[in-house]
Amino acid sequence: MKVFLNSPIAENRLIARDTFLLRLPALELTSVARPGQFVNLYFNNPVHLFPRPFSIAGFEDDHMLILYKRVGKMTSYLSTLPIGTSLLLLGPLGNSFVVDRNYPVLLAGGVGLAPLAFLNQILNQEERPSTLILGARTAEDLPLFSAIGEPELVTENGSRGMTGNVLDYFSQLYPNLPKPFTVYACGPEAMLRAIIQMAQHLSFPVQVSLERVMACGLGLCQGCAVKIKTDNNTSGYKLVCKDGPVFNGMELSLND
Amino acid sequence: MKVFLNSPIAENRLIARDTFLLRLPALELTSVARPGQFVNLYFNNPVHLFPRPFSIAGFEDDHMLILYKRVGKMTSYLSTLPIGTSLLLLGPLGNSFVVDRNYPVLLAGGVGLAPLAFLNQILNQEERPSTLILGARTAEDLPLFSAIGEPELVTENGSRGMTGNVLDYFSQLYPNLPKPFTVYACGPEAMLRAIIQMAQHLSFPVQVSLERVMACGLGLCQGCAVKIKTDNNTSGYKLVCKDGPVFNGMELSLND
Amino acid sequence: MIDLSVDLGKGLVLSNPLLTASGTFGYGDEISDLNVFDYLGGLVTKSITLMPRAGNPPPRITETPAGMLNSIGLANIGVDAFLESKVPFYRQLNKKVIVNIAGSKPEEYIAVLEKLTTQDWVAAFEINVSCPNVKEGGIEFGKDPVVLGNLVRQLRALTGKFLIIKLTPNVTDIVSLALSGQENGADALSLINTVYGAAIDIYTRRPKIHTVIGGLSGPAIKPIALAHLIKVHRAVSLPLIGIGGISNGADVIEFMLAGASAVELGTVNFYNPLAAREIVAFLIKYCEDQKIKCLREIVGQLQSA
Amino acid sequence: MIDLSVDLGKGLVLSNPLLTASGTFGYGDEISDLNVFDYLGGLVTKSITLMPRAGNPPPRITETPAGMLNSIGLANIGVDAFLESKVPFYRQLNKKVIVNIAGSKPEEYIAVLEKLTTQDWVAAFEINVSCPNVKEGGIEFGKDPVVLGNLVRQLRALTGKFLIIKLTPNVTDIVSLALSGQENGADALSLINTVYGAAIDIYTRRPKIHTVIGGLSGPAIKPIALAHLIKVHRAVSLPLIGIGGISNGADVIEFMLAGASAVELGTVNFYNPLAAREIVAFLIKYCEDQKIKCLREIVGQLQSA
Ligand SMILES: Cc1cc2nc3c(=O)[nH]c(=O)nc-3n(C[C@H](O)[C@H](O)[C@H](O)COP(=O)(O)OP(=O)(O)OC[C@H]3O[C@@H](n4cnc5c(N)ncnc54)[C@H](O)[C@@H]3O)c2cc1C
Ligand SMILES: Cc1cc2nc3c(=O)[nH]c(=O)nc-3n(C[C@H](O)[C@H](O)[C@H](O)COP(=O)(O)OP(=O)(O)OC[C@H]3O[C@@H](n4cnc5c(N)ncnc54)[C@H](O)[C@@H]3O)c2cc1C
Ligand SMILES: Cc1cc2nc3c(=O)[nH]c(=O)nc-3n(C[C@H](O)[C@H](O)[C@H](O)COP(=O)(O)O)c2cc1C
Ligand SMILES: Cc1cc2nc3c(=O)[nH]c(=O)nc-3n(C[C@H](O)[C@H](O)[C@H](O)COP(=O)(O)O)c2cc1C
Ligand code: FES
Ligand code: FES
Repeated sequence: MKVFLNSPIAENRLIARDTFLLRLPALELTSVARPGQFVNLYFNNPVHLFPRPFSIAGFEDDHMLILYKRVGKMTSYLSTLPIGTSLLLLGPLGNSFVVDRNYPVLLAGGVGLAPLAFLNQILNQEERPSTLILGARTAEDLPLFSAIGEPELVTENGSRGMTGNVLDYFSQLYPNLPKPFTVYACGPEAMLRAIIQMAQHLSFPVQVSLERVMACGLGLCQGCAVKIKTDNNTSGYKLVCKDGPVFNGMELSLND
Repeated sequence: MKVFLNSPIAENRLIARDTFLLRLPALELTSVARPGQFVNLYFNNPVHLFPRPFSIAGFEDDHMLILYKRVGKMTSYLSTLPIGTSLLLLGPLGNSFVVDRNYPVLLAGGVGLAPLAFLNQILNQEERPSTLILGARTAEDLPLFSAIGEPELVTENGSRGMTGNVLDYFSQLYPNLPKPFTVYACGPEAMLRAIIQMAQHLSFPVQVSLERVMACGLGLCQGCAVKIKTDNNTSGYKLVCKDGPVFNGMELSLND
Repeated sequence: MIDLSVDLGKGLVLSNPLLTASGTFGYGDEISDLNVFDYLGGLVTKSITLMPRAGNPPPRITETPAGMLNSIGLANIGVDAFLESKVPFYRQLNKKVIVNIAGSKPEEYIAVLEKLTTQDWVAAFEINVSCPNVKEGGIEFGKDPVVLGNLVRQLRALTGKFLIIKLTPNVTDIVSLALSGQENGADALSLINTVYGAAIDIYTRRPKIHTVIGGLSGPAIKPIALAHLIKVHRAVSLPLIGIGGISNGADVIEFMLAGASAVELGTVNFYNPLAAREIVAFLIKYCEDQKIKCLREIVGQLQSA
Repeated sequence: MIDLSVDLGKGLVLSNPLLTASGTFGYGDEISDLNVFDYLGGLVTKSITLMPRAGNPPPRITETPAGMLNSIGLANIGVDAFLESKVPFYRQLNKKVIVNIAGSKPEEYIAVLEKLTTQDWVAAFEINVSCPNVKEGGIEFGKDPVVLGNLVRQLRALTGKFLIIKLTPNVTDIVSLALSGQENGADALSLINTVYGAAIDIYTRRPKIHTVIGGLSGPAIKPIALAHLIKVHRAVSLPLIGIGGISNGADVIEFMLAGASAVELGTVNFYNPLAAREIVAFLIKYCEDQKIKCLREIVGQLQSA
């Protein structure tokens, strides 16, 4: 059941370079939202029409968390809004991670942490051990906030945690990870492509959360298509907003 | 010489129903602007493109006054801007009242007071006696502010000053006005049409300040055309932004 | 009580003038939990083709100033799957359902129409003629009055149901196409479909949608839609359905004054899924303020300047 | 040092790609005190006709979402007064001056051209073919390839000066018109002129511009202009001048990637009279960031998706 909410901002705080944590009262979503799902924010801007989709990054005291990066017009605008400003949102939208019985390994690139933070929160609540690797370019880019506990950190310039990227760290941990494990990943598309390739070689299951420009977020426009593998050589597409944003890595054809 | 100014709002105050007085530092305009001229305010709004023209309502301590009424999108937006907000403006634009040696009678309908307030200010500085009649629907609609001195007031419902409209009051004063006089008028177009008609009958000079939707305010687009009387029956137009906004009442053909 | 109902003739009466525009509301069942149907006079399905279509490669959409571009490529499940999976939903809907049909050969339109014309829940067909006609060497059905006329005549012969022809604005003379639709038996015309447009990413130097040129929709095209509507209204006597950039109640009134008996809401469904509710409230208030008892009285009441 | 100059061929080199669009910058002398010329490659005059024209009755303009409608009606002082009063200004300007010519009979275009072709300060002519051709029963010169071709051929025969044909977007097939211009001797094509549009006041029920249907311009039409430009660029080899909704430097790059050798700034002159200055700054920064030495290298460099 999707709901529209007019939610006054409770917190809108810079937590890393260009990266903000938003807290919104969202009692109606607490019990229904699942990790991987997202919400649409409606800005009612007459030039930039599309609502903007953001993953649910977890819940704290009936408040929903959104972790967002300032990348363009609406996220810049959002970053200026003071506490109390009402935001119109619709959610929960999309599908969610399918948590199996394997050991969960969560790979987060930058602000891609958002859906995995929520997933990890649920795993923690269920007292299931997990490994969360969070990578960013530098220490200043690491979007750390209390709800995510103690992730393994990795930065490209080594300014915090291990030096390298999420995949490097994962490869290093790989031999010692409890088997069988399942990877849940979200981050830059190059990272997702790499982990899927690795999963194909080493035969472990991987679920990735994708981003695409969306016009509706509801399956109405067919705009957010992503190519999937088909048996014969025909084109097949799925909708990131409705069939996703979480996909089994094996079904995707991300190179085109 | 027109100048662009980025001017921080010094005051933006409700002075009558939906009517605001704006004070802007505008040293560069003080010495050059003449009564009747206007400025363009640029709102940089990507949906409502046109700049908005406002008459200069006078000067106080190197600050320019603008008297505006909240009638639509941009004036509503303007009315919400706090002190200190920078406004981009261009001016002075257009022509001005041509003050002759006749006794000056100033007729102002509502916010049409703006250019006449400035004119009266100049007349006062020159210590020339004048009569300023200001009319509005009710007492709450009268845009009174200190710089205009003591106008004769008239309201349609009689809640302040005489009961009736500006023309009623003018007709009543007419026999006792010093002759010859010249009328300078600004207000609703019906009022302007009426005073022009009266001027034709009674043969006194009248100058009116007109408003038209403007795209440029600079004579570039030819959008602000107003019909003028021509000898033969051909169409003739003048531009309110460049040939006006002040016109000799006799040259206008306001009915179409 | 204000009467918002509109009459498109031949028995097609809508409880209010608001329809959804094809391709902007899916099949209708996607957001059935948002209760928007209460505020709609009916819905138009996405374009249905004979065979399922995967659609164009991504990217398929991008924002433009006060508008958007799309190149969905008529992605749809095909008429057979449509009949198999969607009928129960439409049957229980209690709203007029208009099925939009597309094809690249007259035979395709005909085959889809034949499969659907016997369905009692179908209130009308809307024919999307903005698809390249493979038989005529690529020119769209909607761009040549003769090609369009042939198609309309064939469809007319096959169905007694209400037949709407949806016109494209990308033509020199929309009136010739409107007249062709009228002369060949259409019951109503709807207009406009999207306007050709493009957008480029200046850093990657690539087009923002894969097909380079796509269809522009949204508030940006509202004046274009109104101009076409006014021209067509002057020239034909058929009921018209206005489409293009409608965002709010004032826009609906504008289209009705210009000659539209009903309107379709398109891109607005994306940025304001509750638009219909707000529009209905505005229409009632407008009628009250203007002392109008039946909204349909205003259709075509544009005065001269 | 970044080289912003562009070459339109036949010796027409502009110091940067920015021209003013006809009808949006008056004759050029209106705002000579604002120092915008420093940032322009040249200017295009408002359309000049044989006889003075008063223009259409007001209202002539209105805002639309991210755009505007106009129905100025080619108000201008006529070629004789133009020659009498404006020449001294153009002579001292030290910028390329392109005179835009309009008419409703070929003879009118010819007469204006003949009066101006001997003027040394005229860098080029831009022919506005969006006027109804009274001889051909009202259809615009710019809508029929044969009518357009005849006009271009006659003008070509009369002038050695650079000849630009300005295309209208209100046609089914802009490429056929572009080709007609090319085959009949044009030196360049500029596009687009305004798109037909309308707007209605829902309270007075009157059109917001007197002629009911006017020309839509501004950011709203930018995607439309780009689509036409891309189509024409694929089909012709002439240099192209891009017009339509350009607001900022990024827009200029978009048009150049799509195939424009130069661009015209139109409606933006109204809402941002300092646009040219900001655009030049952006162009330089873009070239620096992208390691481009000569801006003109990017013309037509749109990649496939
Ligand atoms: C399912 C989903 C979940 C997401 N979750 C998060 C999140 O938790 N945190 C976060 O910071 N970002 C998230 N994003 C990305 C976020 O939606 C975009 O960064 C945001 O829409 C950019 O808006 P803008 O106006 O600031 O950028 P713009 O100025 O519009 O453009 C900047 C960039 O953002 C991309 N973008 C623009 N509009 C959209 C759109 N509607 N959908 C996707 N990308 C777009 C463009 O491709 C462009 O490269 C998510 C995207 C999706 C699809
Ligand atoms: C020379 C001149 C001097 C003016 N001086 C004053 C003044 O001193 N004080 C004052 O309150 N108003 C003045 N006006 C009118 C003022 O410009 C409009 O009220 C204002 O532009 C409305 O903007 P908006 O966005 O709030 O209204 P909108 O939402 O755009 O429309 C509301 C109404 O304002 C009118 N309007 C819209 N745009 C313009 C425009 N560019 N020019 C003229 N009218 C427009 C429309 O016809 C409409 O009826 C003047 C107008 C002119 C031409
Ligand atoms: C994403 C999208 C998909 C569309 N798909 C179709 C379609 O399948 N068939 C059709 O006839 N029109 C289609 N259209 C056109 C719309 O029905 C409508 O004519 C157009 O968008 C103009 O209306 P608007 O500005 O209100 O969106 C589509 C439009 C959009 C934006
Ligand atoms: C107010 C106005 C007047 C115009 N007058 C002319 C004209 O006289 N001749 C002409 O060829 N184009 C004329 N145009 C069209 C512009 O030159 C330009 O092609 C069009 O506005 C699109 O560009 P823009 O979106 O940047 O404004 C006019 C446009 C406007 C807005
Ligand atoms: S964003 Fe519209 S279908 Fe996915
Ligand atoms: S507003 Fe442009 S000429 Fe007057």
